[in-house]
Amino acid sequence: MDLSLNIGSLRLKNPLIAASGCFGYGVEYADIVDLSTLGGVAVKGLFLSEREGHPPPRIVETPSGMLNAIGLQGIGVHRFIREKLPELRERRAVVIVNICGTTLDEYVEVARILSDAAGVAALELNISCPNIKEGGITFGCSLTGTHAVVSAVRKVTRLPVIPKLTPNVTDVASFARAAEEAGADAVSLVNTFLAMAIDVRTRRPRLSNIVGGLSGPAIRPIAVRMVYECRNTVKLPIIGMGGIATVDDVLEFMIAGANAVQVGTANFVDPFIWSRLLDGLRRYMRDEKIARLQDLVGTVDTTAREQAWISS
Amino acid sequence: MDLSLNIGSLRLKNPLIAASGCFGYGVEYADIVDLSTLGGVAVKGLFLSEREGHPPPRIVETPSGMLNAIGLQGIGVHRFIREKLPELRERRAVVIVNICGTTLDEYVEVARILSDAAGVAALELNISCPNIKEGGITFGCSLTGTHAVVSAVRKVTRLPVIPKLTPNVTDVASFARAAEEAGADAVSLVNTFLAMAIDVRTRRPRLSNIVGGLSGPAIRPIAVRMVYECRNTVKLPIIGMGGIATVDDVLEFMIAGANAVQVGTANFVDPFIWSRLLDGLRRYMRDEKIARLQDLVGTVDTTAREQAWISS
Amino acid sequence: MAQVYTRDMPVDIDATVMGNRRLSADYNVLAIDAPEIASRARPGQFVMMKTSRGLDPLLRRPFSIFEILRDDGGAPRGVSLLNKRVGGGTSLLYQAESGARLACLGPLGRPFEPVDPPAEAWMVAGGVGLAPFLTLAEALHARATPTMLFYGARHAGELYCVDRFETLGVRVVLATEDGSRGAHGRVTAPLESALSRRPLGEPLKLYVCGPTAMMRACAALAASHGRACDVSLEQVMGCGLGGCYSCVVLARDDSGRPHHTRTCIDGPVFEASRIVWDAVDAH
Amino acid sequence: MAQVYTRDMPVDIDATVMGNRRLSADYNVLAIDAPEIASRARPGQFVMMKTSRGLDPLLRRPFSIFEILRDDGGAPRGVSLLNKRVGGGTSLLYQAESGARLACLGPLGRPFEPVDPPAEAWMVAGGVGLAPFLTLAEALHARATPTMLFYGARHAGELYCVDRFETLGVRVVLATEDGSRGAHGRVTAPLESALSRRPLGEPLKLYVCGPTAMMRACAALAASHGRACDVSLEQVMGCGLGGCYSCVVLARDDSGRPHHTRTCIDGPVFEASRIVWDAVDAH
Ligand SMILES: Cc1cc2nc3c(=O)[nH]c(=O)nc-3n(C[C@H](O)[C@H](O)[C@H](O)COP(=O)(O)OP(=O)(O)OC[C@H]3O[C@@H](n4cnc5c(N)ncnc54)[C@H](O)[C@@H]3O)c2cc1C
Ligand SMILES: Cc1cc2nc3c(=O)[nH]c(=O)nc-3n(C[C@H](O)[C@H](O)[C@H](O)COP(=O)(O)OP(=O)(O)OC[C@H]3O[C@@H](n4cnc5c(N)ncnc54)[C@H](O)[C@@H]3O)c2cc1C
Ligand SMILES: Cc1cc2nc3c(=O)[nH]c(=O)nc-3n(C[C@H](O)[C@H](O)[C@H](O)COP(=O)(O)O)c2cc1C
Ligand SMILES: Cc1cc2nc3c(=O)[nH]c(=O)nc-3n(C[C@H](O)[C@H](O)[C@H](O)COP(=O)(O)O)c2cc1C
Ligand code: FES
Ligand code: FES
Repeated sequence: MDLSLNIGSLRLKNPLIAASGCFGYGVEYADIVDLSTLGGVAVKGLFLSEREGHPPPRIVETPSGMLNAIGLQGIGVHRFIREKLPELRERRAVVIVNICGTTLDEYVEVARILSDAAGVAALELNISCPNIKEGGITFGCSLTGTHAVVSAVRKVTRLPVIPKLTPNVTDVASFARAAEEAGADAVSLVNTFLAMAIDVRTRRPRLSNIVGGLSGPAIRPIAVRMVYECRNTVKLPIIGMGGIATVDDVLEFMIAGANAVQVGTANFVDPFIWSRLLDGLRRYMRDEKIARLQDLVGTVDTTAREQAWISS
Repeated sequence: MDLSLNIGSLRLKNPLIAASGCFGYGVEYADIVDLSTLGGVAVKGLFLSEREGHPPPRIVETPSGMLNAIGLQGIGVHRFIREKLPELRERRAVVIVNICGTTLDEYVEVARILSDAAGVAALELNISCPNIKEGGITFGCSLTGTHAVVSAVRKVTRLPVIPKLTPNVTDVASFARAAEEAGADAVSLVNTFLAMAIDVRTRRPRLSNIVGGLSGPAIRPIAVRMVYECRNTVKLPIIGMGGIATVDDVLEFMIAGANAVQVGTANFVDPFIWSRLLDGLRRYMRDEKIARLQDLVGTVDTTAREQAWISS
Repeated sequence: MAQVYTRDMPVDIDATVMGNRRLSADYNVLAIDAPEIASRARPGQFVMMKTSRGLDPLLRRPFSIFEILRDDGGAPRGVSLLNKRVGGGTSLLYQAESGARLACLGPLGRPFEPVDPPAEAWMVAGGVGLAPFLTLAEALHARATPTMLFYGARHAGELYCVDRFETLGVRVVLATEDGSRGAHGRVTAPLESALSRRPLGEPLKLYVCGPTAMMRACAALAASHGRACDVSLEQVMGCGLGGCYSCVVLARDDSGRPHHTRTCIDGPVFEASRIVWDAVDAH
Repeated sequence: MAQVYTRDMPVDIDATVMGNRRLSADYNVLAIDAPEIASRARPGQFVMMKTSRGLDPLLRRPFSIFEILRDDGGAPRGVSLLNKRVGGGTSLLYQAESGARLACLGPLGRPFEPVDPPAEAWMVAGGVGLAPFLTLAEALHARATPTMLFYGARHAGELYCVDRFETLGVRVVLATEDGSRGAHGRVTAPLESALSRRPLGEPLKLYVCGPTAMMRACAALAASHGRACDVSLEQVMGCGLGGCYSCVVLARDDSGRPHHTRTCIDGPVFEASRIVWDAVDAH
C-alpha cells in the first residue's frame, strides 16, 4: 500500500499533516505522537521576531466549531531555529514552516532565513490569517498580492512553497491559479473563516480581538467545496483542510481533489487522532482495493444524476 | 414593551421572521403557528413561472448544519397569488415575498405583478441563491449586478425592497452599500454558504446538484460577523440570519447590528420555536430593563479590551 | 386523484422514553410517553424525533408509528418505534435509556386508508418496512378485513413481531434471503404467486413498505395484476411539515404530469402508480 | 525561576463513569475508571474531559483531579472530579450516568509542589476552587506538613467535603458570604488575620485556587506579608497540551518581562508574583 505523495521535490510518506497553529511547534506533542509517522508537521505561524499575540480570551466554542484569535503569538524565526528545530530534526519530523509577514519584505526575509536552516522541509505562506490587521490576509485577499508574495518568496528559496489560501473570498480558485502562475509548488486551504461571537449579557465580543477565525467540523462542507473548485482549476498539489475529524473526512477531501490534508481543531479534541486516521486510511485502501492512495485524488463522480426525469 | 420596528413604510410587530424556503408558503404552518404573531413570513423563492427544482437527494445533514439544493422548486408568482395569498391574508400574516429571476427583466416583472397583489408587505430579492446556475447569485456576487437589480425593482414598486445578500463574497458590506445606494429599504443576510458533501463509499456528491447551500448553527459566527460589518457600513435596517436557534442567538444578531432576524433551519428542528423566542425576548427585555427592543441594535461594546498590558 | 385527508394538528412532546427493547444488534423497539400523539395517530403515520438533546444530530429523524401503547384502561398512552440502526441518529435511539427525554413531533403524514371487507388487504414489508403495518393491521382487524402480511428480511434473525400480527388474525407469509425461515429469496416471489392464484373478481389492495427496489417491484406486480397498491415512501426529511421541500418524490398529478411532490405531507403513502419509479434513488 | 517538572506522558482513556454523586443542584462528584491516569497523577494536575460522545460540545473541558480513587488493595483505580454546572459541558457531566463512557486525557499540567515541615501549607479555596486541594492535602499529610484550609463559598450549602480534609489532619477555616457557616464574608478576611498573627520566622506557603478576584487578593496578601504563594489558574483551554495557545496568562519571566504564558503546560500552577493580575479577565 502506497500512501505517499510528492509536493515539489518533497516526498511525504502519507497525506496527514498537523495544521499550523494547532500543534504548537510540534515539540509539545513529541512525547505522545511519533512525529516521524506524520506526513508532515506544519508549525505555528512565524514572523521575523517574537510576538505576544492577542490578550485572552482567545478562543470560544461555537456549534461544531471554534473561533480563535491567537494573534500569531510566536517566538520568531531565529528562536525557532535555535530552540525547536533541533528537536524536530531529531524526531525526524517533516517540518513545514508556516511563515507570516506584515510586509512583502518580511515574508522574503523569513523565507531566506529558513531556507538556510537544516531541517526545514517546506514553507507554507500564511497569507490568510484573519486575526492580524497588518499584512497577511491583505495579501491573501488580493490576486496581485498573492502573486507578489509567492513569486518573491519563490525567488529566494529552493524549498517547496505552499501559499495557504483564505476562504474569505468570492472565488478561491482564482487565488489558486494566481499562486500556480507565481510558481507555487502546492496550495493549502482553507484557513479560518472570519467570524464573531458576542456575549449577550455583557454585550461584549467573546474574543478580545472582537473577531476571530472559525475552524472545526462546522466549516467542512464549505472547505470541501473550495478544494473541489481548486481541483477543477489548477494542476498543483492541493493540501485540503477544514474540520477534518474522521477518516471519512480525510477521504472526502481527497476525493474532492486534495492530495494531502491537514488536521487542526480535531487534534485538540483527540491528540491521538493520527494513528486512528492512518489505520482508517489503510483499512479503506484494503476494502476498496486501492493500491496507491493518490489514485483517489479528485475522483468524485459528478456524472449527472437522474435529472432527465423532468422536462422543465 | 415595544418589540416593533420599521422597514421603510412597513411596520413589523416584532423582529422574528420566518426565513424564505424554510417555511413553505407559510400556509403549511398555519394550523400550528399563529402567523399573525410573527414579525413576518418570508415565503419560498418565486420565479415568474413554476419550477420543479432539483431531483432528490436535496438535503444532507452536516455538523451543526445542513446543505440544501432544492433548486427553487416553486409554483410561480401567479399561482402563489391565486392559491396561497388569500389564506395568508386571512391569517393576517405579514407576507414578505422572496423573488427570483434568471434575468433582470424577470425580477422586474415578478416585482411588478406582486406589487399589484393585495396582501404583499415587502419584496425580498433573492440575488444570492447558490443552487441555481442562471441569474440569482450572478447578480449577488457583483456590485454592479446588485445595484442594477435593486434599482430596477425599486422603480416598479412602492413595496419595501429588501435585497438578500450572499455570504460567498470577500466583502459583504460593500454589497450592502451598493444596495443602499440603489434605494433598498433594508438588506437581509446571510443566504447559505456554497458547500459540498461527498459519500466516500460511492464517491458521489451527496446532493443531486453536486453543491448546495450550508445553513444552520454552524454558520452563525460568520453570519454575525457579516451583520456587524454591514452595521458599520450602512444605515439601512438589517435583517440578520444564519443559524439562529435560541433567543440568545436572536439577541446576538441584534447586538451585532440586526434590526430584525430570520429563522430558517431551526424551524425544521422546532416548528414551535416562535413563541419560545418571543417569550425569551420579552424575558430579556424585562431582565435587562429594555423598553424598546430596537435600542439594543448594534450596541456591541467593542471598546478595547485589556490590550495595554503588552508593549510589543 | 390523490385522496383527501384532514390532518390532525400535530403536537410536539418533550417525551420520556418508557422503555427500550433491543431485538437484535441493530433493531430495537423504543416506547415513548406521548398520549397526545397516540390518541391522534392513524395507521401509517409517522413522527419526527429529536435523537439527542443537543445539536448532534441537528435535524429530527422520521419514524413510522409502530404501536399505539395503551394504559391498563385502554387509553392511548404512547407510541413505540421500530428502530433500525443505520447512522448516528438511529444509533442514539438504539442506545436510549428509559427516562431519557426526546422531542417527538406528530402524528404526521397521510395515513393508510384501510379497505373494508369483502376486499382483502395484503401488506408487503421488507426489513424495517414492517414498521407502519402493525397499526394498519389493527385498523383492518377492527373492520374485519381479511389481511395478509408478506414479510421479507435478510435472515430469520431479522424477522420480528410476527406473532403480533398473527394475534390480529393476519395470515403471515415469510421470506428470507438466505432461506433461514420462510421462502428462500425475496418476498416478492411468494407475493407474485399469490397474486397469480387470485381470481380478479376477488378484490384486494396491496400496501407496501420497504427498500426502494422492493417497492418498485411490488408496484410493477400490482400494475400487471391490476391491483390497487399503496406504498409508504422513506425519503430523507428535513422538517416533516411541508416547509423545506427536501423530501420530494417524482409523482404524477391527475393529468399524468410528474411533479416533485412532498412525501411528508402528500405522503408518505402514495398510490404506487403515481410514482415515477425510475427517478427514485435506490438506497 | 519557574520550577522545572518532568511531565508524565498523558494518556487518553475511553473511561467509564463509575459513579455520580450529586452534592447539590449544581455540584456533583463524578468518579471515572482510569487507572493509568490515577497512578500517574500528582497534586493539582488536571484532565481534559470529553463531556459527550458527539460534536456537541466539540472541545474537551479541563477539570482538576479531585480524588485518586483506589481499589480495596489500595491500587489507583480512577479519579473523581468535583464538577460545577456553569454551561453545556458541565451540565452534561452533572447528568452523566454510571456506565457512560467519556474520553479522559491526563494527567496534565504543572502540579503543586508540597512544602515540607517545619514549613506550613495554607490552602485557600473559593467555591469549586476546592477541587485541586484534596490531592494536595494528601501529599502534605504524607509528609506530615502542618496544613490549613481556608475555604469560602456563597452559603453553607456550597461547602463540600470539609470532613475529608479534617480526616487528613487539615485545620479548616470556613467563610460564607451570607454568614450561614463560618466567618461572615469573604475567606480572605480570616486569611488576612491569620497571616498578620503569624511570626515571619515561621515559614509557610500559600496555595490558592478560586475566582480571579480572590486569587488576586490572595496574591496581594501574600506579597504584603512576604509569603510564597502558588495559584492554580482556570483559563479557557482548547487542547491542554500546549498546542493552541488559547490558555495564556500574562506572566513575568525571570527578567520581569511579561509574556503570554500557556497555563496548560507552564501552569495551571504559577507563583502568584509572576502573574500580571490586572491583565487577567475576571470571570
Ligand atoms: C416516513 C418515514 C418513516 C420511517 N420510519 C422508520 C422506522 O419506522 N424505523 C426506522 O428505523 N427507520 C425509519 N425511517 C428511516 C429513518 O428515518 C432513517 O433511517 C434515519 O433518518 C436515519 O438517521 P441516522 O441519523 O441514523 O442516519 P444518517 O447518519 O442520517 O444516515 C445514514 C444512512 O441512512 C440514509 N438515510 C438518512 N435519512 C434517511 C431517511 N429518512 N430514509 C431513508 N434513509 C435515510 C442516509 O442516506 C445514509 O445512507 C423512516 C423514514 C421515513 C421518511
Ligand atoms: C486547569 C483547570 C481546572 C479546572 N478544574 C475544574 C474543576 O475541578 N471543577 C469544575 O467544575 N470546573 C473546573 N474548571 C473550569 C471548567 O473547565 C469550566 O467550568 C468548563 O470548561 C465550562 O464548560 P461548560 O461547557 O460547562 O461551559 P461553557 O458553556 O463553555 O461556558 C460557560 C461559562 O463558563 C466560562 N468558562 C468556559 N470555560 C472555562 C474555563 N476553562 N475556566 C473558567 N471558566 C470557563 C465561559 O466563559 C462561560 O462564561 C477548571 C478549569 C481549568 C482551566
Ligand atoms: C488556535 C488556532 C491557531 C491557528 N494558527 C494558525 C497559524 O498560525 N497559521 C496558519 O496558517 N493557520 C492557523 N490556523 C488555521 C489552521 O491551520 C487551519 O487552517 C484551520 O483551523 C482549519 O482547519 P481545522 O478545521 O482542522 O482546524 C489556526 C487555527 C486554530 C484553531
Ligand atoms: C431548505 C432551504 C431552502 C431555502 N430556500 C431559500 C429561498 O427560496 N430563498 C432564499 O432567499 N433563501 C432560501 N434559503 C436560505 C434561508 O432563507 C436562510 O437564508 C439560510 O438558511 C440561513 O438561515 P438559517 O441558518 O436560519 O437556516 C433556504 C434555506 C434552506 C435550508
Ligand atoms: S420534509 Fe420538509 S417538506 Fe417534506
Ligand atoms: S490549552 Fe492549548 S495551549 Fe494551553
